[in-house]
Amino acid sequence: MATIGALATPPPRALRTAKHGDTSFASIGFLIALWAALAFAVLALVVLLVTSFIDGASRLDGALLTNYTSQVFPETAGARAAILGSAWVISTTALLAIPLGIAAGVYLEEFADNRKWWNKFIETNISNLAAVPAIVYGMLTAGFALAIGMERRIVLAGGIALALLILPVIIISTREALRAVPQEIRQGSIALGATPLQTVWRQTLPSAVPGIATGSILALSRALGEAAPLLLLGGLVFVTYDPNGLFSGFTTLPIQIFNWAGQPQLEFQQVASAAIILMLGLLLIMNALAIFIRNRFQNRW
Amino acid sequence: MAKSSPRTGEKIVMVVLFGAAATSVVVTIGIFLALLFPSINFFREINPIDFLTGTRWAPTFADASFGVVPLISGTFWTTLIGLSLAIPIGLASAVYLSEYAPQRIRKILKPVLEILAGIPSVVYGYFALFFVAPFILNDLLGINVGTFSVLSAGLVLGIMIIPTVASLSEDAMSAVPQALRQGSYALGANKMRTTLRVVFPAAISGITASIVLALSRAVGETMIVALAAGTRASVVNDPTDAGQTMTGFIAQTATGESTPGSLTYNTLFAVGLLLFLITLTINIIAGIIVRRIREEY
Amino acid sequence: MEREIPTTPRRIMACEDVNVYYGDFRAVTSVDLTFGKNEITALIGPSGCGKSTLLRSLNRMNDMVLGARVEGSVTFHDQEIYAKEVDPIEVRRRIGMVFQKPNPFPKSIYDNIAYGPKVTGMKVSSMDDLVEEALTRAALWGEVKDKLKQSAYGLSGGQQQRLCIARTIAVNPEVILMDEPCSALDPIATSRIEDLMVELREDYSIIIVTHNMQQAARVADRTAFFTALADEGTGDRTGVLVEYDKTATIFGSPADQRTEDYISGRFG
Amino acid sequence: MEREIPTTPRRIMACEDVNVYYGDFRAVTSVDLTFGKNEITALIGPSGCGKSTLLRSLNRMNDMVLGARVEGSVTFHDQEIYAKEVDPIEVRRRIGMVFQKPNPFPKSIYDNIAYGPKVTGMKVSSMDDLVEEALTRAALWGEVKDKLKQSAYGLSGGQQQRLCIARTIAVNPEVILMDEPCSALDPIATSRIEDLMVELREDYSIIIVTHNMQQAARVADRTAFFTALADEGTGDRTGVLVEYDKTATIFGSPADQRTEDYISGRFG
Amino acid sequence: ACGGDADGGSSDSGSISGEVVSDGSSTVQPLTAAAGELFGSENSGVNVSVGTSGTGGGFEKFCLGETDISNASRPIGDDEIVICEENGIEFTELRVASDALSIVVSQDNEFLECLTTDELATLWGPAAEGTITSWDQVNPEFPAETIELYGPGTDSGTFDYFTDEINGEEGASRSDYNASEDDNVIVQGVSGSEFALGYFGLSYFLENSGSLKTVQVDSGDGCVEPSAETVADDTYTPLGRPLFIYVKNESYADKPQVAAFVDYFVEQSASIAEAAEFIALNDEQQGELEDVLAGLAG
Ligand SMILES: Nc1ncnc2c1ncn2[C@@H]1O[C@H](COP(=O)(O)OP(=O)(O)OP(=O)(O)O)[C@@H](O)[C@H]1O
Ligand SMILES: Nc1ncnc2c1ncn2[C@@H]1O[C@H](COP(=O)(O)OP(=O)(O)OP(=O)(O)O)[C@@H](O)[C@H]1O
Ligand SMILES: [Mg+2]
Ligand SMILES: [Mg+2]
Ligand SMILES: O=P([O-])([O-])[O-]
Repeated sequence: MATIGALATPPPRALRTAKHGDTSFASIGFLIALWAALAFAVLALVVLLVTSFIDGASRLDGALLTNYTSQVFPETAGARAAILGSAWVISTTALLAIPLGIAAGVYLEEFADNRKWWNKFIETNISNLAAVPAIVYGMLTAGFALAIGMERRIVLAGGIALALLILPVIIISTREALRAVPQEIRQGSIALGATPLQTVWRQTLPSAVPGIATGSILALSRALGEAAPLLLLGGLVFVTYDPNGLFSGFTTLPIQIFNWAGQPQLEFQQVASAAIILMLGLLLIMNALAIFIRNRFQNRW
Repeated sequence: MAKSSPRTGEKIVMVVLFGAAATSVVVTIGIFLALLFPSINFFREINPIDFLTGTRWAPTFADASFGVVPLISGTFWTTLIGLSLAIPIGLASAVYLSEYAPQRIRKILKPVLEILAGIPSVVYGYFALFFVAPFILNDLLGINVGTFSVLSAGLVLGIMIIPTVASLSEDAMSAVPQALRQGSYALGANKMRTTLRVVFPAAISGITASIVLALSRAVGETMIVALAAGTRASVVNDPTDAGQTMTGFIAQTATGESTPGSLTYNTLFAVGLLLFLITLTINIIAGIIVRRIREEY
Repeated sequence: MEREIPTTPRRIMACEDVNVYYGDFRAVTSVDLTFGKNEITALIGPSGCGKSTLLRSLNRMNDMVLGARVEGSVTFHDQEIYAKEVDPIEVRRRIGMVFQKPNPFPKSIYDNIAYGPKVTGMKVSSMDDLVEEALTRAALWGEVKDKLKQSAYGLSGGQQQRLCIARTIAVNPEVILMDEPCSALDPIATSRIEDLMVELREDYSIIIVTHNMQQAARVADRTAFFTALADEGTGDRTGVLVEYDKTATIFGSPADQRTEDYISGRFG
Repeated sequence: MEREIPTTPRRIMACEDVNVYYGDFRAVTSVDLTFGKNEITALIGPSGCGKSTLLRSLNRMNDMVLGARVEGSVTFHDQEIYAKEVDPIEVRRRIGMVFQKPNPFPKSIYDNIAYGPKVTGMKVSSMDDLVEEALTRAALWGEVKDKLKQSAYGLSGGQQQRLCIARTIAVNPEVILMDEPCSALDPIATSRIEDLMVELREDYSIIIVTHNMQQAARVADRTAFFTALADEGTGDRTGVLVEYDKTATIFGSPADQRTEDYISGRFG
Repeated sequence: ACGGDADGGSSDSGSISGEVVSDGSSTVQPLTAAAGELFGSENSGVNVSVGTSGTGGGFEKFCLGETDISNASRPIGDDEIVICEENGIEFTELRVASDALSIVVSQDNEFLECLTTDELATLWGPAAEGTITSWDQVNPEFPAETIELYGPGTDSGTFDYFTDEINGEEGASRSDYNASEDDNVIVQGVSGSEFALGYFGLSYFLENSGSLKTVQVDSGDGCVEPSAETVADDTYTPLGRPLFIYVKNESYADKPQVAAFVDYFVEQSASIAEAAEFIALNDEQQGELEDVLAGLAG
């Protein structure tokens, strides 16, 4: 029992020791290991970007944007139909998923009594949906289209598949953004005689908009890059016309890339790489936009 | 926000909002039914036991055989390899970003890492096929792999899910109250020990959740494995061999012949159902584990 | 205290046998209290004795707290505020509340004030006039009149708290509840708010929770002292009212030993 | 206070012309203070006057705060703790700290105590004995001896705070800094902690920040009163030491008018 | 399958406009795509879409009435004809080009110059599965190295044709090879290893002759190289094969854009084959084709 007592009045001892400090061998080694891990990840990104760029730079031209794909002239084949197709599908996805996701997020975060089993069930369900493989959403949509007799390879079907895919992501990021709004703001509004709905509509939701926007943009950029669910819908590969509506056939950038890269001619490999660069560019822009919104409009509570 | 007595208009809005949330349940049921009906037809013809235990997968050949073990082994290996890369790299990155990086660097690096998660998987697939397999594995590391191998697909899959692990784990560690770190420093612990013994254990439920999500991503990823793992559906014993995953089979077969009602079509959905049930099981078990860990402290 | 205070308060609100529960846990037990019109009533007591809980049950803010439940009678102008037909929205408009941490909305100063009148659908002939009047009453007009369109977050803590008071005044309530409104403020800001409370007493009835006994002594007409006792049933600690009287009496010659111990700093 | 207190403290730590900055903002200006061995020294003053800031600079916890910078001299056994060759980790081990909000680790009670000895590489013959002794000294052993393996989060607030004190004792420091250790606790838990502090004074030197003047009066041997003044250079409010003396003197016959105003509740 | 502007008018070159929907063989896809493109350059109002479900997948859609034209690298099967009949789909078969189903190996391969059809059957037959894993099992002169095989998937007409001709039964094949509908996957796989072998249409070889080489095939009359000439003179047997499009008669009759497209396809078959790097029909075959078309139009 004297362990502490005996030491309680030690002779004044120098404060200098190196053994336990942040400069010990183990600490430095640990830090180096952390750096190495991060460097690996960043390096992988850089290598990926650089190799894509090297392969495709020669075909980064106007024709890539304005021409349709061509079987006869692969050297001037373009991604026009794919770009427009991606635009159509992503817009459809956004229109379907964002309002629905925000509404669901608002309900769960602001109104649901999470002691009720059905709300708990919905919550668990959403977190499980977030982990469902993308390709399964393609199968769901294919099955659904079959059941109602809808054509599978149209813009609407693609939009539905991708919207279902990103719905959980949007719900979850909406909830996070709402959760970051301090309780005091809600209380302040309620105490002034605002209804809960007014409080959400005029205070909580506006404050959460940057967070929701960030989450939605990132989710859409994921949808933009998805090919697997669309393949399940029998995505068209050779489209030489502009999609012109929800029931129009379409192709998208990732599918076009997948198709080009599968063709024998070297010119197709090049245009595939150029389209990859185009897509990475789009993706970087969307990410940058999301980060910009996150940093610029982040509320300092 | 529980009770309140909203006006009629508000009640309608509330019902609409609830409906939106309930959509997710409809989607789940939809997935389940969409997968179930063709699967039932499949299992009318194929004995489920043979399906789950058979080691020859040749559903579309004249001498057809429906043992799904080869596909499961392909998925197992790509997932295992992917996670073995992503977990250490992801966690170490998360620790650095949350505990060591100056605010400014963190603000730059975290989104940079997240870009990795957003790169289309088609792009990753070609990266594995044209760069990782020939240059990194064969030339640089001297590991003899063919053009297609579960190793190259798994590694690139791992790169793709690094940010899933890193980002969510970083969130979990950043959420550990500063008070705990201060408590540790005030006892004379250095930064490494504080990180490893206080922050890391305190964030363990969030970290587990991030790993589970990464695991689901890996199991469900399609284009990388479809492009880079190969399409030979044999049981994989050696990761330098080619192999086929469940998702790879679905993608390959669905792009071709998949007329509703045919046995091939039903086979697709049976594999899809299996895939769905596997990810669901992983998540439910993980949910229980995460809750258990959290309750303990 | 040069002010005349009637022996019994001119009742504007009252609690009768009020119990507040969080789930199964009873946080406040059997409180009877009558609040006087145009008076400042202070609720004091050690941490966790249920002051905030009781205060929130006076304007049904507890409705927003998951699992919270109020039993007993709370009346406002002799109307039961928990009656079925009563609209809690209306209750909250007429019984305003100011919080511990200043919580302006992330909007301009002007919009902070205009928010309440807008959402409650008040008929306002001139919003500008209303904003000016609320800010003037909250002794803030002079300091902010040139920057009404600027974000409320640019104000100091004390100014923010006065803005919150102004915002509450703007919907024209009769009672203002305040939960430790100065605990996040420095002494100078605190004394400005105290002066303001005394002014506002002319038109409003104020109920304030405070940890700071000096503050209660300085501003309150009446003081209620609460403490936490072991609940007879469950053994959990629950808040009870120990003593309620004119402030001078509570601080000068309290009837209960526990009050005296608390006041004199022997505990708490 | 029946205790003999020497006129000048037997110095264990001292500040000389200490200024603490957060970036460009000077939070504490030119403080000179000598802390006595086996004494309890209280730091009091209104909110924001830099008490916590000063306390954190006594064991280099400020190193962890972004932008914080200490100028001047802080000594421990006459060694400059901010000297280049000094290991801040060792400083913190020997000058322990207890925080406002109890912050046990999410581990078992046992592991909470064992953590410090383990990470500082103390040579311990029997960890069990050490845990028992630390808990005994923190007056917690009796209450927890049967649930050492259970999570510390199951303890009440007051028990958690005593656990944090036990945890600090376990690494065998000489000085214990406490920043409002009771402000999150109820009166009964508070009085247990106060009793504990008085016991611990036999073996340790204690420096405590408190908002509660009664607490300072009850437990401290010496009291330093701080306030916040406008900085001559920038006009920002900065913390200064107004008066430092035996507690009896500070509360009985303060030399400075501001001290008296504060003590008597006229401000703050 | 595409709800484009089916009835929108076009401004240039006559009045035809609308959709031509085709699907089916991935081997034939470049040919039909090239035809569509050349045709489209003169008839900008017509959208020709070309899917790649494989020959079998294409026929299934065709016989359900979903497409106007089905591309095929083998003749339609009897069971498929039955389904078409059940659904009331009448069609016409048009042989539009020829192909040499080519056996390919890597440029690095030094031991495979020629394979007999028997050796191919040993290599690819169902019995080979799991047993024939080393080259010396095919021919003792070959090295004892592990075999790596690539080939089209089971939806493919190429697969059907190959298995029918080599293994004697359509669909009978070992299954432990890398199967892909994406022929470039086969190119990648085969060129990556000196002990790999694969098969697909000649055009894929011609595009990748830098990394691949063909293996001659001996069906009893000596080793023959796959090429335009050996196909045209019918010496590359049994793997020289016709490529088809199947036209739905109703579409040809009712949709002017389909009729115009098919007419164009037949008239210009030589230049289309050239543009897409396929083997054009010889004169006799071209004559037959025009006769069949005349029958359809008549
Ligand atoms: N939302 C809640 N859910 C469950 N228990 C609560 C909740 N809010 C408060 N309590 C409990 O009710 C009791 C009274 O809390 P309350 O906040 O009313 O005390 P208080 O007197 O205002 O204390 P303080 O002076 O610290 O603000 C406490 O035991 C507290 O833990
Ligand atoms: N991390 C920080 N960064 C910048 N400024 C800070 C930081 N911590 C404290 N300050 C500022 O330094 C001044 C002194 O703060 P400090 O917390 O030391 O006061 P205190 O006397 O402990 O107050 P309280 O009684 O409220 O705890 C305040 O103006 C505060 O805003
Ligand atoms: Mg309170
Ligand atoms: Mg402080
Ligand atoms: O795609 P196929 O031509 O092989 O059917």
